[in-house]
Amino acid sequence: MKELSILIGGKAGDGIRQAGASIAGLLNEFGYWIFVYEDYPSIIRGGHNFSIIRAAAEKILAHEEKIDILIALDQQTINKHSRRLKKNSLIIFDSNAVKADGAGFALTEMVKKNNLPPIVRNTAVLAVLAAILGVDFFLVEKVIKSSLNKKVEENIAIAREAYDLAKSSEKKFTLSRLDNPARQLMTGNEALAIGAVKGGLEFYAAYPMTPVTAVLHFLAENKKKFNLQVVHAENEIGVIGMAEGAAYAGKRAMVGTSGGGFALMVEHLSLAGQAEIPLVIILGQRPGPATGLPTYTGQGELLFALHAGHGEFPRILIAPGDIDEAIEAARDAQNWAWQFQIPVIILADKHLCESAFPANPDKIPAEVKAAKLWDGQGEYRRYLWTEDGISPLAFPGQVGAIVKSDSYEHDEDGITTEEAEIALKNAEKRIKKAAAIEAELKKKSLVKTYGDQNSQTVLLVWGSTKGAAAEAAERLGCRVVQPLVVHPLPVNELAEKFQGAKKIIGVEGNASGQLCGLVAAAGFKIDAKILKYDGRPFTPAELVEKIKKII
Amino acid sequence: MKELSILIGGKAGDGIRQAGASIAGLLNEFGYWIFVYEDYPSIIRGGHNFSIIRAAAEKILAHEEKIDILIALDQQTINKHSRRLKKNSLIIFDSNAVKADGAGFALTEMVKKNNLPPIVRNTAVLAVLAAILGVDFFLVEKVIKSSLNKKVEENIAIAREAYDLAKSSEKKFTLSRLDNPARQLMTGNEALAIGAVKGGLEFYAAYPMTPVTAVLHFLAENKKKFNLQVVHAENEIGVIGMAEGAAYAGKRAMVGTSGGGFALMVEHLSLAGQAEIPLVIILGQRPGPATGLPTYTGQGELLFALHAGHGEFPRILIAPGDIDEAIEAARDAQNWAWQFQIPVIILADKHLCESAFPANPDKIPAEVKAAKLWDGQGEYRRYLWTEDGISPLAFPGQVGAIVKSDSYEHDEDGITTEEAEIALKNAEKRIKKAAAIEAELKKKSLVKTYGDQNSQTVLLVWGSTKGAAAEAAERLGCRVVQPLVVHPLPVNELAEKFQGAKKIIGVEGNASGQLCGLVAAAGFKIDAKILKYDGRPFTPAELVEKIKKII
Amino acid sequence: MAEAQKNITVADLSTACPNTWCPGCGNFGIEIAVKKAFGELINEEKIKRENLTVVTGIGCHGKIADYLNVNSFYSLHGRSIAPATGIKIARPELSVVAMAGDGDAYGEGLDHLVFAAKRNINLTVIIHDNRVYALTTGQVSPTSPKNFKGKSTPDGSLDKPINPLELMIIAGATFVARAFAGDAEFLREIIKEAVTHQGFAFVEVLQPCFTFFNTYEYYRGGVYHLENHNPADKSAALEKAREWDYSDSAAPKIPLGIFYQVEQPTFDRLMRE
Amino acid sequence: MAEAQKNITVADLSTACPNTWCPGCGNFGIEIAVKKAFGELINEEKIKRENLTVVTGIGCHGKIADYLNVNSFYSLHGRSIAPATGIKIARPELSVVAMAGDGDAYGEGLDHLVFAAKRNINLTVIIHDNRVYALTTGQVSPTSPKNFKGKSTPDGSLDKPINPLELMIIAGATFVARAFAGDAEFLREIIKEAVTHQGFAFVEVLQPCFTFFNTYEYYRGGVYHLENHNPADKSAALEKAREWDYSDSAAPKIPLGIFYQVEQPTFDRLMRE
Ligand SMILES: Cc1ncc(C[n+]2csc(CCOP(=O)(O)OP(=O)(O)O)c2C)c(N)n1
Ligand SMILES: Cc1ncc(C[n+]2csc(CCOP(=O)(O)OP(=O)(O)O)c2C)c(N)n1
Ligand code: SF4
Ligand code: SF4
Ligand SMILES: [Mg+2]
Ligand SMILES: [Mg+2]
Repeated sequence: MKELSILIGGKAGDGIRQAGASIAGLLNEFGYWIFVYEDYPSIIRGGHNFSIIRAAAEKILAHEEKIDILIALDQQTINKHSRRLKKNSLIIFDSNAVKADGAGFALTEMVKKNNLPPIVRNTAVLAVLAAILGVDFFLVEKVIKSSLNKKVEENIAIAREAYDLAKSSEKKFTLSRLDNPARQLMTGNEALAIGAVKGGLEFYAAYPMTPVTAVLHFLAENKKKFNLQVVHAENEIGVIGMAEGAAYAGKRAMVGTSGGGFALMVEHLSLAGQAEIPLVIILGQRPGPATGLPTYTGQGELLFALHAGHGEFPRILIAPGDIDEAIEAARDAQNWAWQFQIPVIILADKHLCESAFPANPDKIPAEVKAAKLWDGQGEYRRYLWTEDGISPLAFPGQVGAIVKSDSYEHDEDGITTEEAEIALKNAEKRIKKAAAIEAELKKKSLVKTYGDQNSQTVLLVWGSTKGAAAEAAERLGCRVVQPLVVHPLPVNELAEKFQGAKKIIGVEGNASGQLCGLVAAAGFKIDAKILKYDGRPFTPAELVEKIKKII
Repeated sequence: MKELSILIGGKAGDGIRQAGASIAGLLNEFGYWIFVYEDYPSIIRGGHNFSIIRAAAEKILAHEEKIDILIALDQQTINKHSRRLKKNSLIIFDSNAVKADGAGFALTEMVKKNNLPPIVRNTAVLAVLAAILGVDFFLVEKVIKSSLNKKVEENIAIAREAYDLAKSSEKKFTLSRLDNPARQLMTGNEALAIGAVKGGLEFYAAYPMTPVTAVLHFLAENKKKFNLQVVHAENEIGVIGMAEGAAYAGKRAMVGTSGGGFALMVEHLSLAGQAEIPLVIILGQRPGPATGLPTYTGQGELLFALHAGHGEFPRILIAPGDIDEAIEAARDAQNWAWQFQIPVIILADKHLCESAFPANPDKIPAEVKAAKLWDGQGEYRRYLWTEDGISPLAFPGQVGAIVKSDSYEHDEDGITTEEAEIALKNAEKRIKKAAAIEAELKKKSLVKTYGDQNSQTVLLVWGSTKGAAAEAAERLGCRVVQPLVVHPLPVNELAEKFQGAKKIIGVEGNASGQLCGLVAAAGFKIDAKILKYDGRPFTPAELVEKIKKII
Repeated sequence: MAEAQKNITVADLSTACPNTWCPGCGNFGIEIAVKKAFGELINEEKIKRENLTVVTGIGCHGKIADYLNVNSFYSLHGRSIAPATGIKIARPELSVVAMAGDGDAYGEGLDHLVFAAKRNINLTVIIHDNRVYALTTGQVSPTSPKNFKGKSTPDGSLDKPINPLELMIIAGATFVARAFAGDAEFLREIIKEAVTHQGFAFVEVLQPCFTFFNTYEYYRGGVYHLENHNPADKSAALEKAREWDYSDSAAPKIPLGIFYQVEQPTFDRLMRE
Repeated sequence: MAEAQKNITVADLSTACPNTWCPGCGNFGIEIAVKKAFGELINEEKIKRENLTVVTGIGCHGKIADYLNVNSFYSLHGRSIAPATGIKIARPELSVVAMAGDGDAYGEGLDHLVFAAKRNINLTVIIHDNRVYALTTGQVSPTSPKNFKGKSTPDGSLDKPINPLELMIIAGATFVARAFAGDAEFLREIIKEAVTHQGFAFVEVLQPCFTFFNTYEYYRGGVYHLENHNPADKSAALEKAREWDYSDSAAPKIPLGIFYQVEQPTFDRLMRE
């Protein structure tokens, strides 16, 4: 079979995410492309969690509505997801907890009998799945060993028992091994962290917040390996204040948060604009306003990020849509932040941050471009007026340089002034920098396309929506255009990629079509919009339906 | 003479603002329309402060570049402002401190001799001016009495001495008394405060910040009279948190700040969006980014205010351009906030907040429109889904109602939910409210015009820029169009007011033309922009020059 | 107009919202204590049900807003105190109870807590102090012991915890108490005292987080009730507050009860004078 | 590469920026004390000039950033401590001195101050405490005495001041001192001690605001230097810190000097272990 979608569901605390990852690991070992979607409410126990693991022979970047195998650790999973079943789908379940038709096994009893905690059901069910798919047991063992570090033997024993029990079940699906090596599975959060390190990251500060908390966890775990300072600060204002201090002191800094935390950083963002502090901010979008749906996804903060901060100052907004783009985005963000001494915001979202994809981190080279540095000649002036608006940098500790950073308007030395002429020159310095940024960005291709490049129907997308859109376009034979940088918009390249388009359909995870607005303001006509704002990501099948209605 | 412009300058601490107000008071007594512009750096002593008092027979809303009388209490004033003199202008100065040609008097000595502090020079110079303009001394006395409450006698004695000394000077300008009663002079800040009270204000919280600090001072001073609670909180997050608490408890609340403080309020702004809390925010713009030019003016925060806050939610942005509009704006803001249970932002700026104008507060009636209230029937549901998206309000303390406000997505009772269907319904509730707002706003004329209504050249302006633009248009015979509400844009009315326009020129106090962008997005073509971003407001003469270059 | 209900039960004070705290969570103890305390205070006519208004932050603790069938303002993370202050200033007749987590009140929003105490505004603040960021799956908090191995500090945290009782006493709170979520009866009593106290009442609740920082045994081995303690004596209160320093020292002695209580003019009342 | 200058004078540490403090402002005393202390520390080779980095907030005090000819980060209102913390973590070899106003450090940004003390990060913090919001023309601040009649509280403020020394001692600062801007020589010595202290050093400076809260006489009548005080004794330090409560009581006794000093591992060093 060419592709397979498995949904595993249960309560928070049932180890669903862990089980999903193990299933993904199994299918990955078989050489399939993997996409793992996680769906969970903002609670630690109870409620309903599920993962969808989709495996395909071809590259995929999205999960699907419909599934082939439904694995239920509780009854809710059946109730909520039976609508996803196809004619031929199979249900695997714990018959001690769930009533359903299909492959039921007494897993609760099995675990109990072995004196193991209920969460071990997720190991048992993995083994059942493996048996039913005809996967060799040694692969199950391998996956268990690589994912657990406690009670490994006990888990393998349970797995053996469950595997043997299920071995004789009907094999509805047989998974043929593909001729691909297993790939490295990675979440968007890990990719952002690794990309930042490739761009020279030296300092990471954060305050926990879904969906980017795992960036903090990952970097804290690996701080020695990457030679980083990692701080969990008192709150988000402390986070960005510290990062700006570190950047002023010459260290490449990044912070990560989502909308509510970003809101608290807005005053300091404006400081980065005035004082010209290089800084990268990961903004992991989730549905607002306010606390909203904290563990779900959305794309509602493009305009917020674009205009956040009092006063006008240049910035770059990057919107990666898949795992490789996330690595590159975080790397390039560092280099651009330092090249232009500006804040760079990475617009991620829950769907990108927490979904797992096969990744190629080694194919993306590290690249730490030197910033424009002071040559040590004459008197140092932090805000020297230059042709391109970019002043050479020096840092405290450098003999001969007095480095004065200022949140007021200031003269070239960084001394406060309220003179109209100097204020004007500084405003123009910022305008020049914006022009320099546009010029630099033109050197790089920043608009991707998918699907049929000649199609007259174009889906305009950004960020994680790209995954579902690319696949829908593939199926319908239309074209996808995805700007990687959403500000400043790569207008010329967009024009090129739109060439021949008769109908441009914006597809976004928000209620107003925020990118559509920007693209329209740049002079392109948006003919229709497909918007989603219930916290759930698009799937290819859903998009196919919606696009069909329009074209 | 039909109009007269007087500039008085000195150091911070010389009492320039006080003197300017007294001069304005004098001219006001003569029946002139007054406009007072204050220019001062962010320091308490030293530096250079000046006020321009412009008086005219006709209504004016701006000061001018050129001046008729320059009053110098220090040499800097001559150096900085002699460029403003016309052929016929007169310089009045303290000859103990300043070298200049004109009417110099030994004021420092006079004050010293009388054992009074140097600041009393400002009384002496007022008397000199009065003598030279041929104003009766009793008016000088009246103005002194109404503006001072300490050492009144001593000041009157000095004034007498200075008046007698100057009486015999050449009278270059004779001020004829106009047949108008003296008007009430008021700053924009006072107008906003009074307007809010007319709209039912019950609670004001703030943290001091230029240019709106005086709203706090004024309301604190008058809290008993207006029956208000006024709090100077620990910081801006505390300010908006308290105001939201007060509004939840049923009291009409307002907060006032400028860009940096507003930045800190952004997370709570989003809470007002989600929890549907009625709240009015005065955003007194000044040039950013960051601390920028804290005592100067700008219009750089329209887009920031429009998109501030994570997630998408409805809001109204009002941009009053003169003193009467400020009163009305603050009044209407309260009513709209409560009618729609939304945040309403008043976009003021330093030029509006701190300039003084003649005002007619009594002509603008108080108006406290009742919000949609719960009828007490059945079970109370804070977020009841209704046709227009607006749920009836009840407040804690009401027997029978459990009032649950929630920052998460919630059901009609205000209980947290993460269900896609409910999230969608709530997003749609917000969209419905936005529609209801647009419908309501259509009932009111929200676009003003000035100048020649038939001119094909239209100046598009907002906020305080209106004053200078209206006068420039008058002189050039062109038309001014000023939307009072800048979001949601009154598109139909704009179209009406743009009728017949051949050339639309946007005039704004920012570097990008923020309103121009919004108006263009609404489908109108902006042909040219005149932008200013050095912290200084437009003047009519300056605009006339710039417009001439374009048309 | 509806009439106020008599004889309020715990069930009356409960919504239908399904509870999603982990089995064994200390929040259950707080929830039942709060409901009982509220019910009794209403039935004893010390407060009116319709005037009771709860404000919470964001965190596991915050979910209590959904479970309590009373007026509530489920605020932002770190921001329960400022809205509570606003509510009380606006409507002094309301009985306002703010609930917050340790990350919430001592980290994100510490300013507001200190200033509420300084003002001696007539609120009750109840801290669900599990000494961990629980809802975000287990990171160090301001009251975590030094060397805490959370997900953001896998090698152990580097700084010592703050002592919230000491902080509140010096900041100006006029009622400072500590209780243990594992002893809901005692907590209920403390909450009743706190709510009836005229002034800023601070209740620190030691709340084990079953999943990320299970401190039940540690506390059970260490807590004791203050006796022969004069809560009007500030020095004694401070001394008792320092008896345990929120470290993970072996064999701790952890006093519970009312450490400090005095009467002083409240901000909300002074504002209307 | 340029070579480090020897024999630094006060003039070397001064920029050409015109000073705009009011005549008589207490900030002048702080400025000269800071410059002398810095110059001496450099000349005594205790710190390197190029490593000296000053961070300030916004307020009258903040202008010192413009007047000091050293590396500086003129931050936002209330936000000198977090950037200073970031600078120190990023580059532990730098000598970082954060300066802040009372509104700045105790109001707008209190969180950061408390956490910097808690971390015992190796910074010096100097507070220009004029007990008023000066640059915004005279409003009540967190250390203003009760009943302060500022422009936002024309009938008098309603709450008592905080005591910053007490707060910092309990928060974890390992060096806590107070000085008076009217005695620049003593202040200079304290600053030298603070900067050379390994750990979080907090210096509260009583700074009269000539224009909005002229406290010269009040302080002159009350200040005295701590003697026979053991700064390693925390209880004694707290007791001394409480001797004056920041009220406007008549005939106050206001101790100056180093209240508290102990050596403890610093956050920046622990991070690199
Ligand atoms: C501004 C902001 N930052 C971060 C978060 C994410 N967040 C949700 S709960 C929480 C911390 C929870 O810790 P605590 O306050 O101690 O509550 P607990 O879950 O332990 O009860 C955080 C950081 C948020 N919601 N808002
Ligand atoms: C976020 C923010 N809020 C308010 C202000 C306005 N502001 C400038 S200085 C200041 C207070 C000054 O008080 P303090 O910190 O004590 O310094 P001082 O002027 O007394 O030295 C305020 C409120 C600001 N710049 N930024
Ligand atoms: S994570 Fe901890 S605090 Fe949260 S519900 Fe579970 S046990 Fe309670
Ligand atoms: S206002 Fe006060 S603090 Fe500011 S410069 Fe003047 S005297 Fe100094
Ligand atoms: Mg906690
Ligand atoms: Mg101060």
